[in-house]
Amino acid sequence: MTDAKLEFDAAVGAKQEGWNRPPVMEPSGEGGVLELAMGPHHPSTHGVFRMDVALDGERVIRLKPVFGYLHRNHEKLAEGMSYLGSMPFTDRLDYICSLTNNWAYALAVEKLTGQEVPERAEYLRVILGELTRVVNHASSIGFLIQEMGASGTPLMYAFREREKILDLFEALTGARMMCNYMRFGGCRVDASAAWLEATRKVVAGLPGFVDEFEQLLRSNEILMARCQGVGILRPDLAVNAGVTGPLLRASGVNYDIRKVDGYGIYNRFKFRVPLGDHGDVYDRFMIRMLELRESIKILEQALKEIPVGPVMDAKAKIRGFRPKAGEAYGRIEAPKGELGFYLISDGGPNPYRYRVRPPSLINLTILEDMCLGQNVADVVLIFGSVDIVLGEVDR
Amino acid sequence: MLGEGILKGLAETARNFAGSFVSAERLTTVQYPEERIAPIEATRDFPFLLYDGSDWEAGMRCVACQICEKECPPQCIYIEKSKDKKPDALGKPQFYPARFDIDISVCMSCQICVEVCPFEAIKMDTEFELSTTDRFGGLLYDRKELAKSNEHYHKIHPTEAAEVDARLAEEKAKADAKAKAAAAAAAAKAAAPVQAAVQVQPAKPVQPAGDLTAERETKA
Amino acid sequence: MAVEEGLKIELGKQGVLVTTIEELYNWGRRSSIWPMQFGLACCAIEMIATTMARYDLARFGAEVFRPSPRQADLMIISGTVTKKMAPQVVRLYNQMAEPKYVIAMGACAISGGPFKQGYNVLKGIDRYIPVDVHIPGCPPRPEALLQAFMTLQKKIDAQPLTGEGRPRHLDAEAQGEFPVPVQGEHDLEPTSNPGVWTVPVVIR
Amino acid sequence: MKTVEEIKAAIEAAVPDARVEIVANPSVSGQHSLRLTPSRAIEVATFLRDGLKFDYLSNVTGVDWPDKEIAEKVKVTREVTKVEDGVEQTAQETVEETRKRVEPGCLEAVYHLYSMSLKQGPLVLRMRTLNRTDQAELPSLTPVWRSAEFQEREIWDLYGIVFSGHPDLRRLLMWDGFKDHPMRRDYVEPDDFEYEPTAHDDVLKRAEAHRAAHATAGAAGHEATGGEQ
Amino acid sequence: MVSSPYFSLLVLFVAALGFGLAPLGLAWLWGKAFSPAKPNKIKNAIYECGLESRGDAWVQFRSAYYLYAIIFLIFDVEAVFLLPFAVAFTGLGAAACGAMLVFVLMLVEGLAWAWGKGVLTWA
Amino acid sequence: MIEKLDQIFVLLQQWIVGFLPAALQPVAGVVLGVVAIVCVFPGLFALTTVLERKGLGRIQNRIGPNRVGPFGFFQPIADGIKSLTKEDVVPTSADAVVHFLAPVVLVVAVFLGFAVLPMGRNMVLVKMDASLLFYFAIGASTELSIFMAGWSSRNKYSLLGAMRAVAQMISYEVPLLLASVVVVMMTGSLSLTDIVAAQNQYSSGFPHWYVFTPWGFAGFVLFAVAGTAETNRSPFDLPEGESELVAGYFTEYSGFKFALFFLGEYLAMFSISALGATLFLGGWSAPFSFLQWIPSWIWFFGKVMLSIFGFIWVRGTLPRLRQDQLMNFAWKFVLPLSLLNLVVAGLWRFLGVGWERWVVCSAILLAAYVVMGRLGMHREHFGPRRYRYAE
Repeated sequence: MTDAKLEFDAAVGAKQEGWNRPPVMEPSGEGGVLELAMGPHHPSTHGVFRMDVALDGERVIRLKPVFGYLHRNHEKLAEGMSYLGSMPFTDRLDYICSLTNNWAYALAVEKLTGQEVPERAEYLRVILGELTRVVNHASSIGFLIQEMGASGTPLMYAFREREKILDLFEALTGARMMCNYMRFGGCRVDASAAWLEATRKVVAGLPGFVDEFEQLLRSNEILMARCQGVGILRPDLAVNAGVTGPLLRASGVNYDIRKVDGYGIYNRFKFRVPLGDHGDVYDRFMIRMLELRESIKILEQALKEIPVGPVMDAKAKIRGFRPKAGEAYGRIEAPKGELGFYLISDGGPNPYRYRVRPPSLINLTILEDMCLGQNVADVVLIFGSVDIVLGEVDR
Repeated sequence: MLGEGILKGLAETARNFAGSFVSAERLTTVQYPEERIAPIEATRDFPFLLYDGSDWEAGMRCVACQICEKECPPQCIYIEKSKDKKPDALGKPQFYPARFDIDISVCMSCQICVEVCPFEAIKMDTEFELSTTDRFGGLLYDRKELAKSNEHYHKIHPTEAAEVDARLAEEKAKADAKAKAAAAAAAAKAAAPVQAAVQVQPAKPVQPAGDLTAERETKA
Repeated sequence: MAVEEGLKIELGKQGVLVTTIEELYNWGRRSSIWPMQFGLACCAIEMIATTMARYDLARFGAEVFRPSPRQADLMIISGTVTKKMAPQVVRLYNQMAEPKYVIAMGACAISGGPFKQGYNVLKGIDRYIPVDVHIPGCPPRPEALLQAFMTLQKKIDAQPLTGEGRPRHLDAEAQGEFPVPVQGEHDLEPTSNPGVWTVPVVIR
Repeated sequence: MKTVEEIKAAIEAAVPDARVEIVANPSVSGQHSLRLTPSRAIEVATFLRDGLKFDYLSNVTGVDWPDKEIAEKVKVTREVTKVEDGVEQTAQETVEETRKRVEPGCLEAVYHLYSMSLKQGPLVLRMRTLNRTDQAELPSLTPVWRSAEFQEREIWDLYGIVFSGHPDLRRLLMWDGFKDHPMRRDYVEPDDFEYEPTAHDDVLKRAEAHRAAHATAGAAGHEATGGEQ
Repeated sequence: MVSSPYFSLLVLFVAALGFGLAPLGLAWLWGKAFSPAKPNKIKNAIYECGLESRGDAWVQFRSAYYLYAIIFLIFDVEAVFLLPFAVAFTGLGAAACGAMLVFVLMLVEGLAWAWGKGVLTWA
Repeated sequence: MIEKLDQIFVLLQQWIVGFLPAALQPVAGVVLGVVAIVCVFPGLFALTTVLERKGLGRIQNRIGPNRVGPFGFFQPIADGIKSLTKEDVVPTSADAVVHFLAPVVLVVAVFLGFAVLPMGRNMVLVKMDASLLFYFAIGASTELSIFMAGWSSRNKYSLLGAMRAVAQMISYEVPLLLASVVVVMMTGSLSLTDIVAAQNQYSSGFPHWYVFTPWGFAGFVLFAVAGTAETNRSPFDLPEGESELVAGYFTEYSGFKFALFFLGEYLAMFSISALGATLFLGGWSAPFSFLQWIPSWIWFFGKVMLSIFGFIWVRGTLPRLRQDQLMNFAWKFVLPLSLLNLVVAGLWRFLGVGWERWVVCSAILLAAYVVMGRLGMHREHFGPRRYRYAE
């Protein structure tokens, strides 16, 4: 590949006036402009999302995302119920990775109250969080290839592994998807030795699965032809637009909250952050693939080192939980990017303000920039490579 | 060379195709109505009300304290407290739910009702085959439909049920001891910590189900 | 007498014929239910999981998820229907060719579920379109969807081809159009379709 | 990382009339915030981005602080005219009386900033509108940080803060014809909650009100279909 | 007439037409007898992702679409010229084949020209 | 006996015809042949849909349809009944006549292609000298029906799908034809029967199939690629590309009209497979001389099913291309290579019978393939990448 490598120099910053708007594209005038609504019921929008697209031939000259088809008033509901009551609702935000949502919320509340989390619980959180990342990245790759028209085979393989991991979630937390597992100051139940053993077994099988995935996809010419050079995101724009997660790292920006904040006990583990040089769909796909391997490394370390001990802060209260007045913003590196919770407490049993900082929504900010000038078929791919879940976009 | 990756991919799918005829790893389908996935003990679906003994009405542990009703995040529990009291398992007169409805068309299976219940009266069932064509009749469970015996509980969550039983037995013993040594309150107080130190042994799972059965051992 | 006998036999034969056609018709329909590719929220992931290797909805001949409503027989409403989405759901249901079925998968689709107190959440899709099978759960397990599928198959099996109890799509008189609600200034208008939904009374 | 005080000083040095105020956060998180004056917000934001390298705006959200009714006891001294012994006299008298005053509410926008290049954060910025109805306008920071685009649209949608200078201020989550701002604390939910089998008191009350309203409207089809004892 | 190959083709044509039309007719009959069609305004509107369709689908298409058709025509016609040559190939001498090579090269040249002109760039 | 088994259908036809008066016999023979075609291939279609669903299932670690009838083999019957009784929706704004005609035209066009395919020894409906030409002429009319379908629906997705389909199909028509010309050059005949006869020879047990020569192999690969594109199968299934075009040109079709499109697509797949087998894989001839006792029609259908399996396998593995890449691939890769293949075939004849021609022809084709592949990847800016890590 010979084209210019994208360089990221955060020190330069953005100085041009109005540079951060998507350019306005004029139709070529060779034919009519076709206005097409993709969504809300569209096979490739991962649910109920709509893109109003204007096409000049097959080239996209305008694209406006329309949200809100899954706006379930999560924030409003949370302001009307106890802190604990919102925990199961966080499961339903990004419904592929419920455990990281739990974690982010628990982290924000712990920031607000200053509760301590026992060591074993921290390890369990890391294990579950990384398993969730494996599930998310594998299925997001699967969905991406599905959108490319691979009649579901990679998705099936991804879901085959997902089932194994969901069995683990179910055995520990009682539910496949909506785990509702973490609590303020720890985790709800402890993992048995048998569970840890089963997890080790599943984790031992994961590298084989990633090998299979890479064999199937990595050097596939069709995939490379479709993905490379498509939907390029400049790093300076990515930073300015608040893009986070694999999408940002594919653009070459080294920013992983696990490293930056070192929340939980992440600074104890050895892992690397893969970075892309082109910021296109292929880089995003590969960054997820490589992050799968890093997650497996973290899992192996965590499963080796997990200590015995309690999983709940002894002082933690389940009923009658009333944090002191104040506010806190807690964030984690969820599989899709920075997932933050912003809480304002007025000292009552319910949060006064409860806000989710959804990575999926904010990552979509640059959707139009990435799609302009591309083919309609690429829109679907670019959209898939952003990896969103509507539950989180619309909340 | 062009086409190499495509051939690699074809080889991979061919391996899976051939493997599906010989290895269970490559043919993961569980043919649902006939075959079932080994039940996982911790599974939760919808809540039920526990009763002891054989009479669901008399043995119901619920004392209609309405904590679960208040804590339930989607507000799907409706309880009416009884006017009178009936003796509970410990022989103490207690209120009981004159009405206890759970709208499972709303319930989100979050288990918070179980967590907050101080009486071990509400637990999670594993039954999931509940689809119905009857919107209003089929999805509102009253206390009779919700009541399930302790044996049922032991069947679906053996480890957890044994723990709960042990805990209840302990409480009952404590209560008995209290009653017996009503005169010597200090002695009773001294006896309690000794009993509390008794380790609860986890029961063996009834149905071994793969690697994931043994679950939720005694809390350390 | 003889004439009557003959007539009876003739009628019986016709009855047999109708029964056979009915059985064949129902068998064909229930063995080839193609769902519409349509996911709304959390439950959609479990719906996808149902089609995946472990549960394999394909065994029932139903893995042909059609993206176009014209070719689909079944709408699986898998997830929360918001007021912003409801008109689209109703329109899509209208655009499906008869016979068509609806499975309301999960608490949200049945009643709004845990989100029912939200201002933008429709309190059950059965306010606007007739639902055939309800699956409680949040989300229901994939097996629960399979079981609902079999419940639907049973329902189809029991549908007579002629006579009083015949299903809606065989009845020329029955309603064929389900009005699409309009998004008003504060709420959907109307808030329900009285032809499909009547409010049960809560007496306390 | 610099403390809030240092940042405040730096801002005031760079933008002389910025008038930044520190809002202390009493909770253990220690995330204190800076309240900006809306009129100078863009300059301050640009300085934060370019000067202090807060290149990444993570979270933008609105908070509604409704009008508060404050009841306080005030000692009031007033002149009382008394007729004493047939002579009219003016005397000073001090009485304690309870007064109610309404402290006008406001809408607040909160911005959480991080620095990706320096790996620092968070810095919390806040801005307040003058009131909740006719003067709910704030400058948009979207020209400075693109990530505010959708989040400010969402705040306009749910809280009704008008962000001047926003390139595309339309509703984000609700439909276009929608009139209310539902995240406000005084939002009245639409009357569509008429049926719930496990209705609790307030819900039940609403359901009854709904039924009454619709019965008088003569709506057919609301007959009892049983299902309940 | 019967021995002509076109008679067989005619029979096949009729049979194929019947094969296409018969089930459609049967479906129509079924609709008449049991399952009445229920057309309505919403159902018979154009499907567009669940929204009401805006704008017409029949817009003017770009000329690039038609250029392909023209190139195709050229190549198809020229390829047809190749067929008689191909049939006779086994009996042809080197000189005749050389002449045909020139013809093929002209095809190649045409392709190169179109390529160079950017006609072969889609969209 | 074996002879008889080989000719069983021919004999059967003669036997049945024998009952009729002599005047009717030729007509009856034709009718019987037509009836056989009209019955066998739709039957094969039904079988293939199940096999495809099961095969895809196996590739994806699952079972596939197995509950409708024994092993799920009644699935297509159920699908048929369902489609037959499903309501037929025609949008108000659509062009109703064209909308109705499109699927019928498709079915008729693909059926006509079967007329000239030799399905066994002496088993061809129409003995025509220019049968290959006839096949291509008929094959081109499927494009018409697809455009009719897409245009008449007045749906944006349909129209885009139809535009794509036409562009794609005409683009691959040319390489398809050129890849077949090679065979004509070597056989010296446009008759498919002759082409098979030319390949039905054996030297030391091995057949003279064209696929076993360098130019034949190249021709076969090019034919397979172009044929896949002609039939809109994965990875060239853009016209019905679900991910962006919903269901492509048949978005607005329901009921049995939709089923007819499905049928048409599969029949086209059979017919292109059969043509490929006839041109390059020796048609109905056995792969080894000692296997000649197995009836010819078994070999023919075996080869067709094998190529169907290939279609399924490819479908289960590959994602689809983008429209411009697809067009580029046709015009800038497949077409030049098939032109080169013509030249190589000429060389083959003039290089004599020795081993040199094998080396020279293979080398030219291989080199051209590698160089053009490299150039193509370079031009389209894609290739393997390496990644860096931050600690």
